[in-house]
Amino acid sequence: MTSPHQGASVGQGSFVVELTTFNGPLDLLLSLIRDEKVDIYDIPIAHICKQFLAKMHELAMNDAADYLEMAARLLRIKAQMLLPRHEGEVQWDDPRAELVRRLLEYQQMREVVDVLERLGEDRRNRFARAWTPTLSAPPQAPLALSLAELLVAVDRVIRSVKQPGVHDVVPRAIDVDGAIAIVRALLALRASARWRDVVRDDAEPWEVLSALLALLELARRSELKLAQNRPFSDVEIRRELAGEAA
Amino acid sequence: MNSLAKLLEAALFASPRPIPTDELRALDADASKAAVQSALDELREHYNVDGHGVELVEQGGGWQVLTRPEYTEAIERAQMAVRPHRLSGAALETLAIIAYRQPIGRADIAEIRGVDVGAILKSLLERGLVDVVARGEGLGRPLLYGTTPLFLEQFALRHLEELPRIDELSIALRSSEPATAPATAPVPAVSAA
Amino acid sequence: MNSLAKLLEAALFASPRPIPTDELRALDADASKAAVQSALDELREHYNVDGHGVELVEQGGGWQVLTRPEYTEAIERAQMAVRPHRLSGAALETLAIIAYRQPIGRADIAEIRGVDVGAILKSLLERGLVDVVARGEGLGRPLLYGTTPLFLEQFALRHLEELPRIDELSIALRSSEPATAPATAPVPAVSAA
Repeated sequence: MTSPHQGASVGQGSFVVELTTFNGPLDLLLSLIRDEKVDIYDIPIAHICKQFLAKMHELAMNDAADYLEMAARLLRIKAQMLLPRHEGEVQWDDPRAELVRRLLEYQQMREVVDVLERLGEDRRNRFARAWTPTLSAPPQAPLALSLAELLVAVDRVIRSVKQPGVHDVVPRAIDVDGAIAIVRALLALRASARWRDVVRDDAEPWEVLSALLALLELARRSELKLAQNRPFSDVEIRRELAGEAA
Repeated sequence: MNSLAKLLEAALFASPRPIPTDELRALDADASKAAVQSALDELREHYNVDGHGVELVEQGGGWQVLTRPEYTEAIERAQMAVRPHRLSGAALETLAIIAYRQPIGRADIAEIRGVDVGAILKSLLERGLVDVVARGEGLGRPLLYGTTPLFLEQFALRHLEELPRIDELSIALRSSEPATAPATAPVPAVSAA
Repeated sequence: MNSLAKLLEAALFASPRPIPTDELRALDADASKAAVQSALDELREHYNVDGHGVELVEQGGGWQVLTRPEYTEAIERAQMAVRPHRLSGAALETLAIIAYRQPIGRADIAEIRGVDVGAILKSLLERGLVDVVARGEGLGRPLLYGTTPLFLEQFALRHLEELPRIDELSIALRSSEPATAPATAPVPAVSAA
């Protein structure tokens, strides 16, 4: 079967919970759209958003930054859909348009994956020659190298070295708004969270910085409360008000 | 078989990788392109008609002798050869995007997949299925990735154009103008489930 | 050929080492020792009588299908004549690090690249682009690598000082063509851009 989902069933009381792993938030979203049999061009965003949050909760995603970002996006679209539309307003930019485009693009790619999976499986079932002769020393074909190629490689090395001071390029500007959206989505799911729920272990410096500024900003707006029980212990992030996300 | 066909067979048996037609021609300076092609045809025909455990296939930018699939199970059971691991769904997604959009940078791949792809890119690079093919413009001049000849070989493709064209996929991108979307728009299956 | 002979051919082709007769029996639980022996005879006979570029030989404690010796010279010559090889992106990066930081040890190169470079170093050594030029201080007195005269020749440099200084690099890069073009023709993009 070509499904990317490795399903395993676990009995829980009288019903069965399907433990599924998804290849990312778009995969989960598409699966919901399919299961709920809704029109991809007219997604009932409030309903799907609720389902998405429920599924995230159910799957207890640990490294869920990507999912949180999607949750934040859905919540934002949901809010935009509620904005009053004025009669006679010709131009209405559907806030879902970008999401639909991404979903279709992703779905198209899934179709290619099915093709690759079939082709790859065919090839896996054939062996190539394994034994190769140790004739004389295998002749080395002449090398085709240009100085430009070498220099590009030098440049690549310089840029890949993660050493402060080697170069001062900031790879990405910090994104406080994005981080705020993630924190809000997180607190829409549960009453409290910890620092490492907000920032992945392997987060880039700009992500750490963004998250930090977001927490401080939300604390300032009294949307959450930060607490640290002991010095150096994990910072606890508690929902202070029913945030707009919930 | 004629002597050119025998020479080609010898060379193909000596190589674990597909041999490009150019290289096959270099085996015999006197052989015309047509003669090489007809010798390849003869060899392929011989394997098919005469009943062999191997066959000649054109893929990965060249010609390769491979075992027939019906013997794979027995060979693996007898532990004489092992099949490579299957690629994960995430790795296949990343490969699909790179195959169609190359040269493409990590950020753009992540945008389409909706998740970060750093670790998967690294493993695809290590397996030799993709490589850095250029640098992008703009901040930090990001590395751009493309597929390798080994990618073609591992997916039994002669060239990239053998992948379905975008307009041949059942889901071609439509304008997502909500007004024009018919209420009855079919909900396409994500994957056969 | 009978089906057991075909199975044997496939297994001998796919196996990285010679297979003893006893082990060949593991391929087919129903096959007697005599049946395996007669299938081997049939395969050898087929290769000999029908005119093939390969032959069945018993050596190294088992059976192998090998290229006939009369073709090896042509195959070696053709490999020499083939299109020149390109270095992978990873090999180029390693070479670049050695060029600019020589003499440098394997651990330091690995430190900069973030991955082990043993296999790549070996192939650069084999190609004669780098060589051991000194021993380092400290634990185990590590081998230190530097570039060779062949390296200079390869890049048409008279001496190492002709390499641009690091701070001149961005200018040098801007004036040079994109290094490695994608090996394969681009296909239509996934998104209707």
